[in-house]
Amino acid sequence: MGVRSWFEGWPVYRQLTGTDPLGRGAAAKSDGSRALTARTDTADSMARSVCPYCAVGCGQRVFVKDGQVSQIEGDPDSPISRGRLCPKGAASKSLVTSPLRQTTVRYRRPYGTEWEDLDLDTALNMIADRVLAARDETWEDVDAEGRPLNRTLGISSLGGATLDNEENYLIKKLFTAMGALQIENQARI
Amino acid sequence: MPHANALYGPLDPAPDAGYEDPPPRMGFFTDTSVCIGCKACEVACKEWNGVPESGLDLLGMSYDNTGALTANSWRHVAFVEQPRSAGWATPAFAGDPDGPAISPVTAAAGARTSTDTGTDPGLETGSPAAAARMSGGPEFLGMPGVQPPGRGSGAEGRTDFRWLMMSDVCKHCTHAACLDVCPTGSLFRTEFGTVVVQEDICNGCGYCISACPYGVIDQRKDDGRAWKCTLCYDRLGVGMTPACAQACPTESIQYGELDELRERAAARVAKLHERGVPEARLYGHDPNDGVGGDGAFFLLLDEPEVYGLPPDPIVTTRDLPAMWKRAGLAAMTMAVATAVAFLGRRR
Amino acid sequence: MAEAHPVGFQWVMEAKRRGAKVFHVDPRFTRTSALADSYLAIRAGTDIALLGGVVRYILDNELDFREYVVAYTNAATIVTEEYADTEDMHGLFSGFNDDNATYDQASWRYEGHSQNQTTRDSETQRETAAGLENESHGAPVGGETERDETLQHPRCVYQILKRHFARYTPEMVERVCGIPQEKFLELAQAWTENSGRDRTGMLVYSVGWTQHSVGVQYIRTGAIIQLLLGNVGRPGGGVMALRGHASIQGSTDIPTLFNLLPGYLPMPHHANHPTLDAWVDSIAHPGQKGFWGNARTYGVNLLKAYWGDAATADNDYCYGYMPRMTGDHGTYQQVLDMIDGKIKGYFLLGQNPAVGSAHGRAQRLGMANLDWLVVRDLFMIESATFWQNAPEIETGEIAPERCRTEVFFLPAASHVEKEGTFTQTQRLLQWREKAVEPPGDARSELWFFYHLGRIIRERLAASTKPRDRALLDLAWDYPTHGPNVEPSAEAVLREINGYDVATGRPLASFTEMKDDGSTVGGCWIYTGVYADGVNQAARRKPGSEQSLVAPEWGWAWPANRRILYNRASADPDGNPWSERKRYVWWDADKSEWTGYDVPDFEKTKPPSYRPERDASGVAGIAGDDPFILQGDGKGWLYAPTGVLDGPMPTHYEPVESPVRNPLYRQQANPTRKVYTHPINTLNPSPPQEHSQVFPYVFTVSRLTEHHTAGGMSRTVSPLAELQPEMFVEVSPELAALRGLSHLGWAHLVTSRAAVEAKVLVTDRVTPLRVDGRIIHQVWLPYHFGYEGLVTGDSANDLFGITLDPNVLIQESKVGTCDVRPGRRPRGQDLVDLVVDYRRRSGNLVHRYPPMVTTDVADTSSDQEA
Amino acid sequence: MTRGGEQLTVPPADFASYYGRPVLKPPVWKYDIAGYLFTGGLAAGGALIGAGAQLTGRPGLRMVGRWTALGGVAASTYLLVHDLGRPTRFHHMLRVAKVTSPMSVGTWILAAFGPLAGVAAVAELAPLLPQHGVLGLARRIAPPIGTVAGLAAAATAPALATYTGVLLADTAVPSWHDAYPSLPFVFAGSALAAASGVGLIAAPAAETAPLRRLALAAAAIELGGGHRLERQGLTSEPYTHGRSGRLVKAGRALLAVGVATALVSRRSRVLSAISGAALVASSVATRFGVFEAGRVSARDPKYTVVPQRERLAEKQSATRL
Repeated sequence: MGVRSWFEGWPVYRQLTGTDPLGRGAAAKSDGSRALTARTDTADSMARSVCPYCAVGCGQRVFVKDGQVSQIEGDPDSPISRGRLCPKGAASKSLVTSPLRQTTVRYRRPYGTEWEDLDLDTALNMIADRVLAARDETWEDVDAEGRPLNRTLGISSLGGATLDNEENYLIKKLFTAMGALQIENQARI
Repeated sequence: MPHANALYGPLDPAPDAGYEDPPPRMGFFTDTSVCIGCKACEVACKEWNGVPESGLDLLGMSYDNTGALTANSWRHVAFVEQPRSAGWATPAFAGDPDGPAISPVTAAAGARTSTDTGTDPGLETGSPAAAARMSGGPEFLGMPGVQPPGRGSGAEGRTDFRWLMMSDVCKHCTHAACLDVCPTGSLFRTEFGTVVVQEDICNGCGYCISACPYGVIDQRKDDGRAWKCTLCYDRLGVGMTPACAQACPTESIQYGELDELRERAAARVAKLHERGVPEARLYGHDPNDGVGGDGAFFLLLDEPEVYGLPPDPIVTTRDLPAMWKRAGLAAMTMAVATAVAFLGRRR
Repeated sequence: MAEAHPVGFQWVMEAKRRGAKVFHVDPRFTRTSALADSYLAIRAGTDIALLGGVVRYILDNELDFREYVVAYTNAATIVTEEYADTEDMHGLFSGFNDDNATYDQASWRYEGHSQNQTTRDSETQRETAAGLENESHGAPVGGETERDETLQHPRCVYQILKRHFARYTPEMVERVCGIPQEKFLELAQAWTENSGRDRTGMLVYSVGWTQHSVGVQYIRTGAIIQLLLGNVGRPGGGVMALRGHASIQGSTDIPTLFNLLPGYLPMPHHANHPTLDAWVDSIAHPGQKGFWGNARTYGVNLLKAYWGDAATADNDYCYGYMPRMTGDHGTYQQVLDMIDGKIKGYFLLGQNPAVGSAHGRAQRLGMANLDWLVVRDLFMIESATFWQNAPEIETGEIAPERCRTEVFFLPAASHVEKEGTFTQTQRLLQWREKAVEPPGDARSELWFFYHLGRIIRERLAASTKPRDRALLDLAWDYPTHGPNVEPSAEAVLREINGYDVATGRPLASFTEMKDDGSTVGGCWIYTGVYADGVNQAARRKPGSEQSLVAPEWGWAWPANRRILYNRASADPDGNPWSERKRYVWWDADKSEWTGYDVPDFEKTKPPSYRPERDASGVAGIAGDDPFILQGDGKGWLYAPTGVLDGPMPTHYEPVESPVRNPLYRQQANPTRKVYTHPINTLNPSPPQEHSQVFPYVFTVSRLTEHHTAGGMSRTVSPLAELQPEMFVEVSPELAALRGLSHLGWAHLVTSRAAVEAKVLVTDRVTPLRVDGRIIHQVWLPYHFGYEGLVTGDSANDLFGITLDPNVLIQESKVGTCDVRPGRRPRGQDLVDLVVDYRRRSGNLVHRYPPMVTTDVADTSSDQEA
Repeated sequence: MTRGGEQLTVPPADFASYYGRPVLKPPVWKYDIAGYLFTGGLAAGGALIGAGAQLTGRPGLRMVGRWTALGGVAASTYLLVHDLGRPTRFHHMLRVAKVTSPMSVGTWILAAFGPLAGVAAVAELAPLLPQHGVLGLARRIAPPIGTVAGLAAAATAPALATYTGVLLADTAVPSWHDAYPSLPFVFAGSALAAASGVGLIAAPAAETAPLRRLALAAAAIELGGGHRLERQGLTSEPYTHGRSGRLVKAGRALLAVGVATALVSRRSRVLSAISGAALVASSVATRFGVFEAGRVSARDPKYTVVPQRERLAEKQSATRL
């Protein structure tokens, strides 16, 4: 190491002594380029996933480095998509790493004009309180003819078309047990 | 010793750039006849290469809100609306109560829009007349209402229509002017025959930008360096397909060994001609063209300039020896003139 | 398809490469049109007229695949003589009841059937969106039918169909749809020529088709064509729905819908399903053929999955815990109830109704009138910030300091931060592996609902109230793991799949389910996804190493079948219709069905099998009845029951239309679901007066670059920049008429709202000649809202609320409007503008379009007059 | 034009381009580079004059020449570095030596010229040093070093003055590239004119006679070698029209004025100064005019598309024959 190796690393020296006198290729290649490799190749792990946008169900490979998603791209193994993605699917890494993503609970009190912070546990308990209160206030045991209703119409829910089957299953199961009937989904829309 | 065609003419660029026993030259064949304009290429490229946002303005250039290849858009999907036949059995709007085509007029409006691409020179505004001609076709005379009968822009109403889409990219020329003029060796030829800016080297001198005959490379403002498609050099190194080609849903962007792509492209053109698409033509495929053939070449359905491509690009360095000669002559003239001036009689 | 499902479109391009012809029908010329072989510009909302024209073309020219039609469809079945057609009744079928605008379906029944075996009247069916139950099976009907296989009987379905569609001539198609006859004939000819033994044609629709007041009948018409041409159950055929959300199929299979339980079991109705027996019998219809005969099994397994050990034969498996429907509890009814102050709390789970649902203003005003709202999303969406940034702030209709709604925003985990299955549009379940932990407070819905349930159960632990038993007895003991105490999705999937209670062995097929409480299964149609204790949805054998059917990639319900009713890919004797279209066939040597796919048939039931006279359930299905979930084993050209707006599709105009129905006096779907509520004003349509106040047709759809309400695209930089502004596409002709300029502003006005957009004048939009008039259409993307990197007015604000009667989906793909140059007014001026339009269109007092218009003759369009 | 609804007509064009936008990217070089074209030429001219004066015994003029060379090259270096997107990486220019890159060649020329010009100029300070001691030694050896350095700088000066012509021509910019036969001469002449101008202003009048001849020669070179600039077809247009055309014309006019005044000024300080100023201004105008013309030609797709179309048409008719 030292002056000599520095000099031998000098592209002009390489031009003069190597196969690339015009300095267009081999001689001009930088240390950075020599060290370059695809970050998918150096990922810590790769998860097989599915695109979260439309229902074509394109396969995705999610590459992770140091606990962060470093790349999401099409899964060539998928017989549905053969590794291809549309612009939305191709933007999945930007989706999950977007700086606009909310990562903390936000709370707006009644008549409030600003968001406030709230602890996740507190929020969950407050929601449980409100669910139980709404359920109690609006509970219907039986109809006018005495037939069972077992329900509350005081609680509504909408969503789920980008949720997992397992999640929808638990949502429906809990709400049904709770007597909440007004559970709806993008599939209605 | 440099190859006789080092500056111009057919050449295998990787050996010429000092690679002994390089892998086959890799490239893109972009078949615009199957492009659906989805822009997956633009996004996949940005995701892989970490390319920043390039402006949030509606440009009114059909569905093109990117505008051009820039340092912040290494793939650019062009959209051209034309009142011309797409080879329909029955024209797209046959029988509909249509007036004259508006495409030339809206294209002209689209010529004037701009957005801050975050790059320099980025997206320049343009000539409305040339824009109108792009959409109106060679018959466009600038006056809706006086069109030759039977063509779309006639006063009798448009019937034919087609929507051209094309994903543009760096051409990775055999004779890459950007590379040749680069004073730092930042731009270099890879072993795959592609042309890449080395971001650890580039000092933003800007010379490459003026040298590119395709208007591809450009400078990122907050960064100062020049950026363009690398043909995903990092991916190629580990045997992967470039991000855009991998994402492309319809195989409009095909990646592979250039020789094989050229054969595939020739077959595709023949097939399209057979199927009654006489306007299909290849662009940038010919090793004898002005840049020695492009590493990324295209199948087009209209004249290159309609897509924003130069019709007959010639690498500027073709004339470099002649230029140096002229400079030498001028330098000698200068020296002689000075000598004469001083050696002349004293006054 | 190229526009909204580009990656799916690769297969269309493959087909094109092999010579397939692609026809694209759309109100505007899209990216799909650009790649099609032929483009047909259509007036929005007239698809039944076009498809009906194709049906007539097939029948008139006897181009149907006769052998298939006779054997596999109900073409030969005789219908009772009580039936009367729209031909004779100005566009109504027999059995219409003016009082509640529904049909008594009795007169539509098959000959010899005493009555249709339905336990719910049509009104109840409409209120409970009963049509959705038919997604996995046909409507109830008896198995034995009278048939005339010569198809000559005047009351056989074939002849009824022929009469019904007789007036859908090419001239009429042109008159209604604005599609020139030569174009129509090009389509009809290509479609019929490319169907038969050797060839199949495929019909692909995007689910905009469902967003019409006759949405179900759109799809029915397509299905009729495909059945007539023998394109169902065969490779390269079918009716392909391109659904728009990653697991929207899954969320109807395992629904979060008010009227359904997992596996398309109906939510109990207070009057019709008082007991477990009544409930399962109403599904199984004793005596009916097919797999629904086992409804009791599916029901008991679900109840066992819900209430575990507490569910026993003695207590009817806790059936009594189930809440009961009394009518329409759908999302639009809920929103109106919110406005009326009837609803306390609202959960939004990855859903943005402020932008994505019809009548955005109603959505936002509803949310502003709640006690509390929980929004779980990746981003701060419009539905979370309505109290801050809604357009109603500017008009003064919402003021933060007067809005009491308490809002909880809980960040959600993204698709890479949790594991679980999505069910894509072809019923294929694919498991996603978790890549990383969710950031900060972000959690999965699995986490949220598991822990919400846990806390609620803890709170109620000491309760003695009967109402709380359902919660306390709930089987809610999922294993958890990790720092966030995340419940195991795989454990939930195992419960969905079902298992043997005694041994815990996962069930391999729903045929292993028992109705005695010895097995548990949360969603019978998904049984098999966890067969052998292996997560079959996680299978990822590369497509390149498998056949084209790729059976070892993921898992499709039911039983990993990739093409439903694929018995129809073989002829009645069990042989492939042709070598080219070989798919599933009877192997006589092995005495079993075999092929590239899992046969959608009992594996060893020979083609020659004929059921006993009174056989029911699965045993009632003959060896040549491919449609094993239909009561009669046949594909239905004619629906003797179950489709509330008629046994056959009929063209009705959209609820808001500038055109008097050229086909019948009946203007719009007479059975549509209407909400009369002060906020739900509707634009007048013929034969009402003042329809000319809203002279233009508008339609909305997607752009490739954005996703639905924009919550997952306008927030993502590389997408936002590609379509950065709200715009409206107008034809040059309308631009000239209304003084609009390219890249200038325009605003659109309906009786609900005015929204503004940048104008793109384009040759891709054309006026149409409809019934002698020029009709102008405009198109807008519905992706924009007031949050995110790029913002704009929401197109869905323009719509009113009118629903399809079968499934209660809103008509949000077509409406009428006025188009004006310039930006819309602001503040009170905006309110005034809309009010003024309402006044001018005569509905200041809320006049709703009449349900029935058969008494209004229109000489210009009524050919019966 | 943009009123879509009104069916306004669009004037016809004889060429098409994607939304009329440029095919090429216009140069991103700022006016730094136009300035450098001037200062680089000035430095080269100064070095030549310094050497000429040195060899012909004109110490005043020699000093002016040497200082002009140093001033010019210092300004050039500043402008070049300042124009870089990443100025701190200016030394990357010395990574490679590429004959295909006029900028690389220029860099090495500058790398040689700059220190030589610097040494030559600094040597002029020798008389200010004390007579004795270490500095006294320096005072004694400085002049001969300056002599060698000055002559060496002058040897590289013509290359410095003319390579910039290739620098501009070796681009895709239509008006620059097509001008490759002319630009080195225009720039050679302009360099001599500018340096002569400075000399006329700053040098003792008694020593300026060669400068008047040199100014005349400069004009001859610039106009003789560069007259084709206006005769290279469509891409001449920017040299004759618009702002760039006006600048080029102004350069020519100022050159004529400067030379004429120089020839008549004789020993008049005032006229010499006027002449010098005109010559310097001429050079500035010419450089900025040429620079601007290139930008104009790259920005308008006409200059890219039309000549290429013509070339293709010629090729086609040639193959048809």
